[in-house]
Amino acid sequence: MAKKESNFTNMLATLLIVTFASSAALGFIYELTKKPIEDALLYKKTLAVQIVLPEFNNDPFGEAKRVAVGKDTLNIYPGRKDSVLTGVAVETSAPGYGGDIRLLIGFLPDGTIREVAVLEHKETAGLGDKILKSKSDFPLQFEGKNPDNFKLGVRKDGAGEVDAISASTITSRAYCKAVQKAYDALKKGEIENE
Amino acid sequence: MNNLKNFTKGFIKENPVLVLFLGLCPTLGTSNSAINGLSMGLATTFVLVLSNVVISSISRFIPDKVRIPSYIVVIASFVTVVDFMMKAYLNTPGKNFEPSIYDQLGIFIPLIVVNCIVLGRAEAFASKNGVFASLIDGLGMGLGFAFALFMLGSVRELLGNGSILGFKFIKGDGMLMFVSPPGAFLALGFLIMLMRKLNQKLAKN
Amino acid sequence: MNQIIIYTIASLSILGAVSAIILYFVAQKFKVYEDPRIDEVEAALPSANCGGCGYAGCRNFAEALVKSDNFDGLFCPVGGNKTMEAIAKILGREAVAQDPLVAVLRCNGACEFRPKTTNYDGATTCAIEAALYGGDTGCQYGCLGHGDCVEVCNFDALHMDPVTGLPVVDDLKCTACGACVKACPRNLFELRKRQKKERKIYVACMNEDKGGLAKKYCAVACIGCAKCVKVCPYDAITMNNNLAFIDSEKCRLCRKCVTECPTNAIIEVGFPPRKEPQAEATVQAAQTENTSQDIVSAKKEDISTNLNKEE
Amino acid sequence: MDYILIIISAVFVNNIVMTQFLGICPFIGVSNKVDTSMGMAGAVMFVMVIATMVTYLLQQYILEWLGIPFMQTVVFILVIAALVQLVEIILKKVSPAMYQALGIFLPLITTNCTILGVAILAVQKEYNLMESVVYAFSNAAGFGLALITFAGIREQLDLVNIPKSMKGVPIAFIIAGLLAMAFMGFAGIVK
Amino acid sequence: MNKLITVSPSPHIYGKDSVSRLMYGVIIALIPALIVSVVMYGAGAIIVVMVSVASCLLFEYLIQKYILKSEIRITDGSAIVTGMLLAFNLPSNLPWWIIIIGALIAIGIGKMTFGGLGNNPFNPALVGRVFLLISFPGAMTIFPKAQGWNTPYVIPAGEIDTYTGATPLSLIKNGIKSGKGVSELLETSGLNYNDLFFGNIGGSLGEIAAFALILGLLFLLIRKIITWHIPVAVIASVFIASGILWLFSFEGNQAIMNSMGMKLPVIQFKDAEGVLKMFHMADPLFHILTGGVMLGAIFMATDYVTSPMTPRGMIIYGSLIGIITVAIRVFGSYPEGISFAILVMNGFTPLINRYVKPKRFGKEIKNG
Amino acid sequence: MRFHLMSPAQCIDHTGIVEEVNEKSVLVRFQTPPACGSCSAKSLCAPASSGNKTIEIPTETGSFSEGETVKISITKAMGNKALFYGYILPFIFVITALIITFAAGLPESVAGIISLSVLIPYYFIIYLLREKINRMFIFTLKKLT
Amino acid sequence: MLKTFSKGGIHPPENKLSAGLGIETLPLPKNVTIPLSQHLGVPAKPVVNRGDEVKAGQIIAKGDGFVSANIHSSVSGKVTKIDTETDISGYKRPCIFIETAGDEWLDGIDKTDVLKTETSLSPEEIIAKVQESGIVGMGGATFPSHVKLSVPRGKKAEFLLINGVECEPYLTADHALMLAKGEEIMVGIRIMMKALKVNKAIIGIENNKSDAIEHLKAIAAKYNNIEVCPLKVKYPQGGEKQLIKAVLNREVPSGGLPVDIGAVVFNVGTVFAVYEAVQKNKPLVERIITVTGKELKKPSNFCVRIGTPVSAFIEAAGGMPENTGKIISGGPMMGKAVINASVPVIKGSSGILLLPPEESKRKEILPCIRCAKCVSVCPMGLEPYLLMPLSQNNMFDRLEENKVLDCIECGSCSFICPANRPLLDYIRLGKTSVGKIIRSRKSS
Ligand SMILES: Cc1cc2nc3c(=O)[nH]c(=O)nc-3n(C[C@H](O)[C@H](O)[C@H](O)COP(=O)(O)O)c2cc1C
Ligand SMILES: Cc1cc2nc3c(=O)[nH]c(=O)nc-3n(C[C@H](O)[C@H](O)[C@H](O)COP(=O)(O)O)c2cc1C
Ligand SMILES: Cc1cc2nc3c(=O)[nH]c(=O)nc-3n(C[C@H](O)[C@H](O)[C@H](O)COP(=O)(O)O)c2cc1C
Ligand SMILES: Cc1cc2nc3c(=O)[nH]c(=O)nc-3n(C[C@H](O)[C@H](O)[C@H](O)CO)c2cc1C
Ligand code: SF4
Ligand code: SF4
Ligand code: SF4
Ligand code: SF4
Ligand code: FES
Repeated sequence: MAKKESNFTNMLATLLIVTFASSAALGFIYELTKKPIEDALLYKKTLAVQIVLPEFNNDPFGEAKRVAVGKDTLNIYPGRKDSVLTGVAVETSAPGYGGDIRLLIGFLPDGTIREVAVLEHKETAGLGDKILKSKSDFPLQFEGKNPDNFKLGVRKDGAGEVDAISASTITSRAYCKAVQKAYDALKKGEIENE
Repeated sequence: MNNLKNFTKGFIKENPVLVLFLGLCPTLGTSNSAINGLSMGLATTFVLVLSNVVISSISRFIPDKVRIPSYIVVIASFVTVVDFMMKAYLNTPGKNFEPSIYDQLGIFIPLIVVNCIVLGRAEAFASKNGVFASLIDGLGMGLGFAFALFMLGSVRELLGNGSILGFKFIKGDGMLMFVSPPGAFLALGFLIMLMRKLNQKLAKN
Repeated sequence: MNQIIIYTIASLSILGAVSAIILYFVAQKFKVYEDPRIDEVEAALPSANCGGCGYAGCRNFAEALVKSDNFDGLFCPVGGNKTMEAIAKILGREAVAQDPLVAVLRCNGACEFRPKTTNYDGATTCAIEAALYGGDTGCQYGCLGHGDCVEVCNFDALHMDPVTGLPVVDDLKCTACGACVKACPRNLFELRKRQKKERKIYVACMNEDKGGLAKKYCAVACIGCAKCVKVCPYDAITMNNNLAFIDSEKCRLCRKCVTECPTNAIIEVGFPPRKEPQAEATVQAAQTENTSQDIVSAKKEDISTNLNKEE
Repeated sequence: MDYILIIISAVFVNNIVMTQFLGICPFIGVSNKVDTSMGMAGAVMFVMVIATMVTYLLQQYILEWLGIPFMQTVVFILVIAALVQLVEIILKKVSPAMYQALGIFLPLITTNCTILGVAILAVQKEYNLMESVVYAFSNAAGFGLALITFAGIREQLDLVNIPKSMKGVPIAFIIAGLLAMAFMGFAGIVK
Repeated sequence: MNKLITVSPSPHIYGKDSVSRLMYGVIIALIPALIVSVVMYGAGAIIVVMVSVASCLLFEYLIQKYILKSEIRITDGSAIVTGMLLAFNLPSNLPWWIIIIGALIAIGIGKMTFGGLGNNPFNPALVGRVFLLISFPGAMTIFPKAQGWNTPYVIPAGEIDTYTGATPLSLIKNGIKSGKGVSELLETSGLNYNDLFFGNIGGSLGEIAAFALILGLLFLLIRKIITWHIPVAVIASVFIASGILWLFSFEGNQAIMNSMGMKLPVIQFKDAEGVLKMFHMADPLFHILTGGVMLGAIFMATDYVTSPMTPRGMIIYGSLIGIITVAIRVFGSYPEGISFAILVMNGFTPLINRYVKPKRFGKEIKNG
Repeated sequence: MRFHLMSPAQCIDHTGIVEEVNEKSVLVRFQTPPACGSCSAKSLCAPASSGNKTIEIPTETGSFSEGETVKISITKAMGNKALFYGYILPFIFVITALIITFAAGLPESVAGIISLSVLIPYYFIIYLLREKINRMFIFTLKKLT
Repeated sequence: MLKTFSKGGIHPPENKLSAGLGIETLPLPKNVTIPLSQHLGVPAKPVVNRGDEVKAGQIIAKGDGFVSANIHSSVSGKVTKIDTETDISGYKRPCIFIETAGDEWLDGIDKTDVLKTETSLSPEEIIAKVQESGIVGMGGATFPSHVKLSVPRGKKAEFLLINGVECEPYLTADHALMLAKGEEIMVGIRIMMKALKVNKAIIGIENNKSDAIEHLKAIAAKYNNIEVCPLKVKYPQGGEKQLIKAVLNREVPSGGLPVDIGAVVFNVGTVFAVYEAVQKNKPLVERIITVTGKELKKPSNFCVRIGTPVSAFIEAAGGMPENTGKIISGGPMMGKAVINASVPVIKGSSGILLLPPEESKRKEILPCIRCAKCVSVCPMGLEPYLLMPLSQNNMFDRLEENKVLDCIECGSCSFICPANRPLLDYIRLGKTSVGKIIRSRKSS
């Protein structure tokens, strides 16, 4: 078959057919993938909470609480298993070297730090990014500690028992500060078993 | 034979990135690690193959003047499909909250539409050749693209992070410059130079 | 059907229609239509982008070829007749065959024949030296040896011979693009018709001085004695300003002039060694005088035999 | 103030070419001459802003309204392609001589990925219309800055002997890399 | 006649300057600063300079010989200058292998990819330095305290705090980030202008002593190796730019207030008091004496190859370097910005050369 | 057509081929610049590529014939002027309109549409002034062969 | 503060070995070879034939065209042949060969040293006389002087500048002339002022010739409107544009002529030649020339006949030193290296300089390090570092844009370049090519 001539009707018709076909296909595939996409998004949202908290089967977001600490207001997500409080995740932040460091901290009901997840940071790669577990052991210092008897401050500053990342005192300070804030919020939030 | 040639030429002799300099934006933007480069390459290959197939089968019916817009619609649809797929299945963040592959590739997924390779192949090859040949061509070119991205990604990951595909070869960080934007340009520059030398050698023999 | 799908289809179809209308007008207003043959012609061209055809690049030449009705004045020296035939086929026209040409250097003033009279110590380009000085030998016509020509040759066909200090044309690679002809400030290159088996006979000298003067500074200069003119049975040789010139159209490669020339200013390339005793003397002379030239001719013999085999 | 931050960010800190890797093709391809680079930058500025405005309006008031934001890619690319053509038609119709002068003056202006990329990014960043326009404008300015600087360096390098194997594209990438490295100094100026 | 006379175009006589003479001149000018750094940092300084110079020479040699296959020109001194200046921009305890990488980048990428001396658009030593800074921020931002011969090259594990200290600039920057005022910071750290001038501070090994660098400047000017335009433009613009900002800062206002007996704030604008309290800044003298301003202005911004060719161009170039430096120092995340500023302006040098032409002799007459 | 003894450095040239010769003008089609000619991606140089444009150039002398290669030049100043009226000025108008409508507190959809539609009168005015504008641009045609 | 020009310039070592020495007259040469092109423009046409007997001062070739000049026999004797002969550059040029016999001068030529101060000729007659006498610029450019004396219509000369700068190292010919012929020069200036209809003449002399400055100042006191202007030593102050800038603080426009700003510049040698032509009826057949060189036994200033072979007076100056690497006609900055010592002296030769081999070789060319020294010394405000590669790469439009044609070929840039780059070599090439292009553009 020879090439179609480029007259107006031909062009219009072709384009209409092409667009019709592809839009139909797209709409169809959209319907197909809608569910997985939503699942993925939900997973992404809850992943951090899942990591930092012990097992839970409630909807921590549904039970979120906002607590004011100083000038800031922090979000607290309690995790419960069969209505028993297993842990509390606190979203917190403090200004580091390159910008705000946002952490999600999982506390056990007794206030012990279980896990810390870095949600977002802008620290220098190679220096401040050692707050990531994949980059250094710095964050491990906090696990299993209870801020009640573990002084959240940089040892070098004489302010506490945390060994700073070398050459990243500011980041380390900010990290400690954020954790402290989260702990304060936790205390203030007074989340109890239901 | 011919098909085989069509398939292999995309790797070295007519590598879209390293020799023809097509699709440079995604190459630079998504090659900070081997896995990202590879994913982007495969996503592009997917679009390339399917759009090549579709276009080669419909090109006879399309008047010349609306050729390009029709191709664009076809390509854009496949891109959107890839987007859906990746959003659904490659959107899991890593254990340490490394962004998911989908997030890392970011803007470059929709930009596959304007990747010169895709439209270029549609125009230059698929619209003139049969379905099977177009498929082979798309596959070859796409894999060539993926190959280049993977190479670049590996080089950058190795130099910048001391690892390839996440497997650590050296302790600690590498030269972080290579995983930051300037490193992309530098690494690609040298890679192209090496490719040029290689091709010259090949041509001599 | 799902509402989303309907919206999708509707919006995209409308968009399709709108684009169709816009593009229709574009098509109407912009009668841009690139002849697909241009691509084909371009593909047939050697894509050396050397400018030998007189156009800025191969594509421009392809456009000109497609656009014009005949091939008058359009010729790709690099691709030669074969290419032109291929193009003629694409365009459905008659190719006008042109004789293939090759560049020859009309100077044989190697260091040994043409002793230096001064040391030139300026910027090493022929153009600059020629603009200010007559050269570092007494000959104001001969090669200056800085290789401006080598520089411009896109085809790697020219090399400086370190022994003679003269550029050597590689016949196989030379495409007769003419770049060297333009570049040489002394006009030493001539594009000659390629003759049988890459053989050629030419006067390798441009010296227009009177015999004595010419000979004084260069042992192999053409002294304008006109013996060759007399001996040539085909009237191929002309004499102008004390300088002989062999017309490659007329020359039948009989080699009579070569032996006649008292200064060996006429060069023969690509011939088997002579057998007649009287000719031997010249060959010997050439051998003793100019070994490197011999190497060159020997190489050229190889080349021409190879060529023959290929054909 | 926000606008100023957007501008500084797009021009210096997150330059579209040097850190976002958009528009590399024209960056490598058209940046041989400073004059043409300037022309190109001017034209891109217009096209980018207009395209961003149109796509913004489409996205916010049609796609969102219909509940089909996922059609973004398809719709944007078509609209941008058509828009660029439309501008050309209008220019030609309105003043042929001017159109012709432009044609001689400018290299090919194409719908490269910058235009689409900026349109999509503006939507992704959830800017409002004004911010989107400022964003588009400053990205075009950043593009122009990179292009012109780069053209200057390349014009200078045209006059010296760089190693043969580096000539052309490889050296262009090295320069781009070093330029990008220099621009990393601006990091942090906009948090 | 066996001895042929020579002919060549005019001129027939030449000046006595040569490339190597100029380069060795720069090397001599660098010696005072080198001495100060050895006095302050001991063996570490020597090791770093030696490793850097040696590897620059080596890489230049290897690349010329095996990759470019060109003439070997390492004796022209430019690689030595690059090596010394690279070393001058590094902490005196940088591990040797990082220095070698830096030299490789400086010579390999910064210089030789473009074909070598004279072709590179960017300052090679700075290319090397910035590459290292971004690639190894940890090692590159730990500066030993100046303790003379007692400064160890390899810092014993666990004793980092005894042997290292912040540079004045990062001290100020980090201090301000944690909300302290400049005078308080200077007081607690015991810094004074004498230290800044004579090099008793932490920092890259060549940048610490302003007086040694100024000696170098005088030498360069007397030997006519450089002209005054670039150093003066850079230093003056740093002074002016930081001075203007300082006037708007808490410290600047306080200083004026103290000297004139006025009330805060001197410069009035909306919510001035509140903003001012948040905006702390060191004074302009501090800014020109600390960090790499002197080193950069005198030795690195003046690099012939990468700086503009006309006096007016040089002044534009120098002033912009100063302004960018201050902008990065005050607003950016790096405590020091002169390296970046010089590199950025290197990028603009061709444009400056293109548009800032020397004043031609004679106006052009329009014909017809 | 007018000759000007301007230095070529201030000009921008293109080679083209005469496509049609009319009474008062010739139609010239640009050739793809040689740089693009050898580029493997030329045919795909994006959808809106204006790679080969045909332009009509008024000439008084009818000394051109079809198929001839010619050089078209304009001055850089002219190129800049075209750029200004074609792209920069309308751009400024759109931005200004946007700022004004925003400042006037219109909802952004309306503001956007209004400021986009500023282009309509702008181009209309240019259209009305086209004679004058056309006179601003002088092309020089020179035979190459 | 002494006056000087404001932009660029260099200070090469002066080496004025023959300064302060008087002028010696050489014995007549046995043969002379008189080239037919001793001026810009087309060669003159011979008006004698082989075998003709000629007298000194007799016209032997007539100027042919606008910027051409007459040529006179410098000796009496027989024309042996009219043929081509290699000139100083090695190209063959037409020459007239004369074998000397006696020293007979054409009638009407006054070859005494008596000063003749008054002239009755009208400006037109003066110019005609200058033209007839074959006078060309003795400052080096050999531009026919009658053309410069005829101010184009619509322009007006205000100042006559006399170039006694002699900024070239080594050369002392003008210096010697000023010391020996001060009065004659003043008369010559008056004649030229009359021809040009100007009221003011200024003699520019560099400060390293203080004796000449004093001497001429003393004489000038006797004349109205003639002034001596001492100048700071700086090369290339002798370039006419620089001289005008230094003395008058006016800039000759780019592409313009000195008359455009009301100035006309002549070399002192030219002035003396005009004096002799007008007052003594003596055409230009001899000139003052410096023979110098560090190895030379007796650097001197000679008065020689045009056409004398260079070797003759190198002999007179003590013979060619054993180690001579280069023979330069003119000064070391602008002079031309000659191919051998048998070439003849022409009207424009102001000196012969012999350089030892070590000084005659150029040094290895290194890459440009962009030190901007060439930019800073260029008296014309050009950028030699840029012009050279533009010329190498045939970028003619950019050469033109960057004003390559303004280059006065002073060589300051090549002199100063630490990388030993042959800047001027390539700039000259670029100038030639651009000049051709512009001419073809104008003619089309
Ligand atoms: C390029 C660069 C990046 C830096 N990044 C960080 C960082 O991410 N986190 C941090 O705390 N300090 C950072 N710093 C600050 C310095 O390392 C600073 O000296 C240090 O934080 C304070 O010194 P100290 O840790 O020895 O007390 C950076 C400095 C530079 C020059
Ligand atoms: C074509 C041409 C025309 C000239 N016409 C005049 C003229 O009319 N008046 C004049 O004073 N000089 C004229 N000159 C002379 C120059 O201005 C200048 O004096 C001469 O070239 C020698 O100067 P120099 O030795 O500084 O290079 C002319 C030169 C040329 C090349
Ligand atoms: C760089 C340069 C240096 C010159 N130096 C002298 C000089 O020292 N003395 C001189 O008389 N002319 C010198 N000239 C020539 C003058 O420019 C000018 O041609 C001459 O003074 C005009 O006079 P004339 O026509 O009588 O020769 C020089 C020219 C140039 C370009
Ligand atoms: C005054 C002067 C300053 C220089 N500064 C530098 C410099 O900052 N960095 C560098 O690598 N080389 C420097 N050099 C050496 C040389 O110019 C440099 O290696 C070239 O940039 C290499 O092409 C300098 C040379 C001179 C004469
Ligand atoms: S042939 Fe001509 S261009 Fe080639 S080296 Fe000889 S003189 Fe130079
Ligand atoms: S030798 Fe001359 S004609 Fe032959 S290819 Fe080379 S440049 Fe062209
Ligand atoms: S003087 Fe020489 S090295 Fe310096 S800029 Fe000029 S050409 Fe280059
Ligand atoms: S020779 Fe020309 S470019 Fe060089 S300094 Fe003199 S006037 Fe300037
Ligand atoms: S411009 Fe981005 S891929 Fe070409």
